[in-house]
Amino acid sequence: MMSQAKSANASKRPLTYQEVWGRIGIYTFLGLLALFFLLPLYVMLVTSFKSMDEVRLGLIFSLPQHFSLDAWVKAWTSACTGLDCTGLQVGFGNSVKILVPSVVFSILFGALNGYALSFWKVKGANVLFACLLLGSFVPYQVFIYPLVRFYAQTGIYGSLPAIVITHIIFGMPVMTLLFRNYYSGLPVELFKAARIDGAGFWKIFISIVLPMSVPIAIVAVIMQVTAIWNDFLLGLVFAGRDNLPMTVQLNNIVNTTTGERAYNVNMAATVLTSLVPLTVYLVSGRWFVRGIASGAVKG
Amino acid sequence: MGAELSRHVKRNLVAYIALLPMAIVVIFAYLGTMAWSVRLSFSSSKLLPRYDFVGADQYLTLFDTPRWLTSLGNLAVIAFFFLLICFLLGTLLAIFIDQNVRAESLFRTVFLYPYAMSFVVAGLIWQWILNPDLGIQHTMHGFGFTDFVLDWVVNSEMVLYAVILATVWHGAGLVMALILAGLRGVDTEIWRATRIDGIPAWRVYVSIVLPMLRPMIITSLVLLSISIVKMYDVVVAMTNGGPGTASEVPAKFIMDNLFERANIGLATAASTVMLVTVLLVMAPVIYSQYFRKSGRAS
Amino acid sequence: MSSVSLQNLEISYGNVAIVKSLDLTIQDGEFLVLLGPSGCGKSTLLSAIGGLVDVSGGRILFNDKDVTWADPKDRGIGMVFQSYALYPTMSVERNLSFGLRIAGIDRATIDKKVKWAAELLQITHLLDRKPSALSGGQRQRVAIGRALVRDADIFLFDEPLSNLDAKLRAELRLEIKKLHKTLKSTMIYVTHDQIEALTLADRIAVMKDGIIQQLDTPLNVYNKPANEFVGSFLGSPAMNKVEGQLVADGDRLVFTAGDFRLDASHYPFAQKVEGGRKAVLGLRPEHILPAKGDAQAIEGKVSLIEPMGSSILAWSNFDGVSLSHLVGQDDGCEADRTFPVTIDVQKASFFDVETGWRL
Amino acid sequence: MIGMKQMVAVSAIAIAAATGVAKAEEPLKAEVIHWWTSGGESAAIKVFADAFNAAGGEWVDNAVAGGSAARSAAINRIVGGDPSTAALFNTSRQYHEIIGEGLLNDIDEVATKNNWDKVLPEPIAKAVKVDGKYYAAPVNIHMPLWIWYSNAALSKAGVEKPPETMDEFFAALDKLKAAGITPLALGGQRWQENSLFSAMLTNVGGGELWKSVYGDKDEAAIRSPEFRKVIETFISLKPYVDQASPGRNWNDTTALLIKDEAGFQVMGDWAKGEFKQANKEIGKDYGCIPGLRPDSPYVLGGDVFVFPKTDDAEQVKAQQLLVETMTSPDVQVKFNNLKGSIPIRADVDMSSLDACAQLGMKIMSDPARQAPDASQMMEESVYGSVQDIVTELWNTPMTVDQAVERFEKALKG
Repeated sequence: MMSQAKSANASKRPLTYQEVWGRIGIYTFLGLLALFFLLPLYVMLVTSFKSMDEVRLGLIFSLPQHFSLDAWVKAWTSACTGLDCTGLQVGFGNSVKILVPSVVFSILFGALNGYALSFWKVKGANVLFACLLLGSFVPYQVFIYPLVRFYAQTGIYGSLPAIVITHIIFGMPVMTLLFRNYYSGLPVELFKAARIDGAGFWKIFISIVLPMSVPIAIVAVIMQVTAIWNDFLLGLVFAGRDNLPMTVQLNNIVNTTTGERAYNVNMAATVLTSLVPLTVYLVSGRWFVRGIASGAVKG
Repeated sequence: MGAELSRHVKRNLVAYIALLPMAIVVIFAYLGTMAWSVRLSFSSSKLLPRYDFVGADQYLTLFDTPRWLTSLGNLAVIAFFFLLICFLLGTLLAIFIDQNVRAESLFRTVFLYPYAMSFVVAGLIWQWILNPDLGIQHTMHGFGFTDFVLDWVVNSEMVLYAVILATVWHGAGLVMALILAGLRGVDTEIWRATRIDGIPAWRVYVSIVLPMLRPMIITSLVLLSISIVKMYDVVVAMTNGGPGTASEVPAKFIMDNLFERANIGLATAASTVMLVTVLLVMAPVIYSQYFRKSGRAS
Repeated sequence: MSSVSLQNLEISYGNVAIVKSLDLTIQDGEFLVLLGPSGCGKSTLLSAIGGLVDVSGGRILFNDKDVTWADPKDRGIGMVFQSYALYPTMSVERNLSFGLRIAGIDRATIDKKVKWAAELLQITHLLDRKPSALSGGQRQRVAIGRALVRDADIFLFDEPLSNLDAKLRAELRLEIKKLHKTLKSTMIYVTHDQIEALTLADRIAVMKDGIIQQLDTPLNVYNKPANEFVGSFLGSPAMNKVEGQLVADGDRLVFTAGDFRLDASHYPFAQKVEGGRKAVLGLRPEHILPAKGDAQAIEGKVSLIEPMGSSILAWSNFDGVSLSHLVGQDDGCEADRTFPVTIDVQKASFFDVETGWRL
Repeated sequence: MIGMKQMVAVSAIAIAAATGVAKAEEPLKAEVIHWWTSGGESAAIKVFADAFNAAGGEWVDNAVAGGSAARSAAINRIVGGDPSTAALFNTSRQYHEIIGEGLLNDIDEVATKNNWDKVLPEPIAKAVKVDGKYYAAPVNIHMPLWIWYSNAALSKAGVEKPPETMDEFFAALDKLKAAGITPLALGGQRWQENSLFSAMLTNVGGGELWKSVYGDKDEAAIRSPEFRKVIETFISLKPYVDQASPGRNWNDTTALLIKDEAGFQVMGDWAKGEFKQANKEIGKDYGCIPGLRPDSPYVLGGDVFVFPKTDDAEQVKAQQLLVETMTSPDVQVKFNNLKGSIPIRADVDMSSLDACAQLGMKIMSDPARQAPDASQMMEESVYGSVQDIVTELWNTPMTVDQAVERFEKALKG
């Protein structure tokens, strides 16, 4: 790219005056924006390491004078939801329980739909897909009541399957879009060759298409982990009492409006709750860009 | 024709079966609930659904409700600025990061991490930072700059921009990732050609590269638009619609009427209006972007 | 081994007819080339033969057995694609054996067949590699190998050499020809490259707009093009075309275009042609020969010469008609000079002005 | 999952059948959905839980922060056919439609036994009684319109004694403003602005206007000069509120009084909890004013538990045991002391209640001053529109005429 060509030259000859200023400009721009983006995280972290006495001083940007992990311990082990004072740890387990099957199945369905849509001729499939895409613009709230009634009738209301199915339903538009676009970038000859080799629908999907989906699957995992882990509303409504996700507990801790607000515990709880998607981003951020570049959004 | 159709179905039977879950989801979960919600918008439902028919009463009430009209206006303002700023900022970030900078992955992570946080967190933390009693203004006053004013969250005139700030912080990284991915896919020969022609870099981006990234741009706009239409959590966490009704949004109006105010009829009328609006705005976009090209042979 | 018969075949996408009521019979062991410009429907037709595209009318018979709606895997075919279409996540060995494994064939047989195909194509040393680690030529060999191991009766080639450079293309062309000689299978080969068509084919089917224009041996297609399209599509340098009139001069027919005249009385007309008929003269450059003192020689003024290595292509003006013709390096043809030639009217073609069909 | 559930159910029956009497000794399980998640609230609900457990039950706690989140969770589970044993609602019309659908069990049996007709204040009884049957168990009475003040702030501004009339109130506000203290602490959230307006309606307009505007939705009352005066007074309070008010939580607002940075706050009696937690004493550090006219109405809000329909005899038993324990006098006193509210029945020992609560109990004993909360007098959708008007009135330059017109439209709607 231009920049690479530029820097290749740069290594051979000294930078011109203009180029030096250009580099300074670039780093200043990126640096300032990085500060802006990091500000909230900074506030969350320093607050979570303060004691309540320090929080009451109201200096949210100052570093903690007495570094303390108490808020974190409290958020994890003993923050209360009503009479239940076991912190976020229970919700963490529940969130994982919801997350894993929801992510796996929503991605599998997305891949399957994308594959069937882009390689197989199914009459009316594109119309269905268009409806699905439009559906993704409708606020969740509209779906909740009928889904409650539906689950109630099938007898799975308030259970793990209910919340997993719900996540599959709401993840389907974007997941299908993602995989469909990725697959339309693959050569159709591959599919033809496999057909001649005698592979059927499932064999092609499992042996050829799925192994080629790694880049886009990473994008899908990142998006779904973020969406499902951060969900509060659906978890609260559908998961049932025994499976309430971590975000519901976070809400209970943060949104309790009586008594003094333990901002340090709130912030620790917030960071703790965001830890899973954050980790996923940190670990696989580079593949995210690569995955998208691999054709996820070629349209 | 009939025989041919059945032969076609038979040959592709497995594909039909495989798409069955999607068909069920679309027909029941999406179309079904939409139809149900449209139906209820013509009823007098309050806390629980009722299946009577009251004509367009709910719609008349809806468009006679100042808060709903405010919500729609706010959504338009948010949509415009959020899309514009998110897009410009995300694109600039991507272009700058693409200049072969050191610590590229660090910058990328910094700009992308807010997307991993929930909207609730985004709203809460920015509410806190912008709160005049606690955040930046308070700190500046502490330094002696007592004339410094940053009161967006408590100022009816500016509160929408506070919401936009928080959402831009949340979403700009996604645009950056998408555009960056697009830039990485641009043919190097294009850069060589423009250098030979002596075209300045900014011109190349504006006139040549960005038009090439059209699919990326559309996808990022579609993803951002989805979050605009559904915008709820961030507003609740940040301003709860206030001061007054200055930062109300349609999804919150629907939610409040659905649950807090036990007014399903009005809520479904509002969501029907949203649905039709989305349909009118998004259908052409979705069609031109994803369906214009004829399907491929298989 | 197998013969292929297409009867009244129709293929369409939506409302667009790609192939229109096509009849074609390919003999057992024949090498048939489908030749035509891109978009003429030849690849679609090949896909239909392979069962990869649903036909909208007509029948496909293999050895008199109706396979119109049979699954691709049940047709006994092997297919090679322009883009190689190798499975990127599998090694060469697994690429070759994939079909056999699906068919549930035992390990020993698979190994034997893979070994045989790999040796035949000289890719034994590549078996453990992934396709991404192969060169273009190697990939295409693997793709051919994948068709080979299937014991196919019919091989379908979809522009298999188009993505290769000229040298490799010639090399693999020869390889395919040898393969056909060894295997004696029926092969159907789609290309837009006339050299491939002429060198490989037993018969060539020239297609345009979903219709076969001519189906004949390479020599006949080249020398006696059935219409103007076939005449100009084949041959490099391209055929000269002159629009004019056939007029009766006594009992002879003479082609005239302005001052240009050519005696057509020795031309083997396929039908009775009356004088005064408008016609297009098709004349290949190599059929306009340097005159060696013949009485019938005509003189042209050379305007431009293009050296082509073994010979020279000259552009000359003959009585107001510009024609390209081949001359030898030593024939002393130079620009801005005159040069005498004779025209072999027996090897020329006349086409109807309206329909373009050969007269 | 379904399979699992059935398996469990089947095996439970099998065990019960095998052991015979074992089932009778099982504690009555009761799952309770509520939104009391803060420290003080948790302590309060623990009183219920302990009492219920002591009476042979097993309290299963299901707390969801946020009233509307908890209520919609409860309603969703009711229509989803998987209801909890009991669910918390406000003393309002929130649950009346569910009763209409036949989705709640009545608790008439316990109510009759305990003579609720006599014991409960009329507005409360009215709120929980539908078609002659009791459908909800009230557990506390909140007066949402107390006026709190900081003693230190007042004396610093030279206010001699807490105001007893509107005029004195405004005089005090002016003095506070002159002294550089925020005169009126307000959390700029819809419901808090609305409390302030209600306080003006009850104190400027009086009990009759309160009932005729919000209760009877009387056109003449809405258009009356008295109601206009209420609106004007409300608007005239704007200059006394600090700039950082919008969006502030009520407890952060109370903290301004605790820190003596503000003079007054209109807030429910739950604010006592904040003062208490900050080790402030009634009388010494802060005080409570029930109203700014001698006959100011005492607005009765509060919380109730409802009991979703179930055919399970064990569950019905659990529900009745819940009602019984939660409304018993001892538990009432203990609970309300922690909750900051006052007991639902007058036949309790008041001695352990704090000064403000005792004052409240005294006023409430006069039926003429009892007034139902606004949410009990209109449907939630109407009340929602009213709240929208109030918040816009506060935050935009709406004229009195426009306000009157909109009130009329919303209330008559």
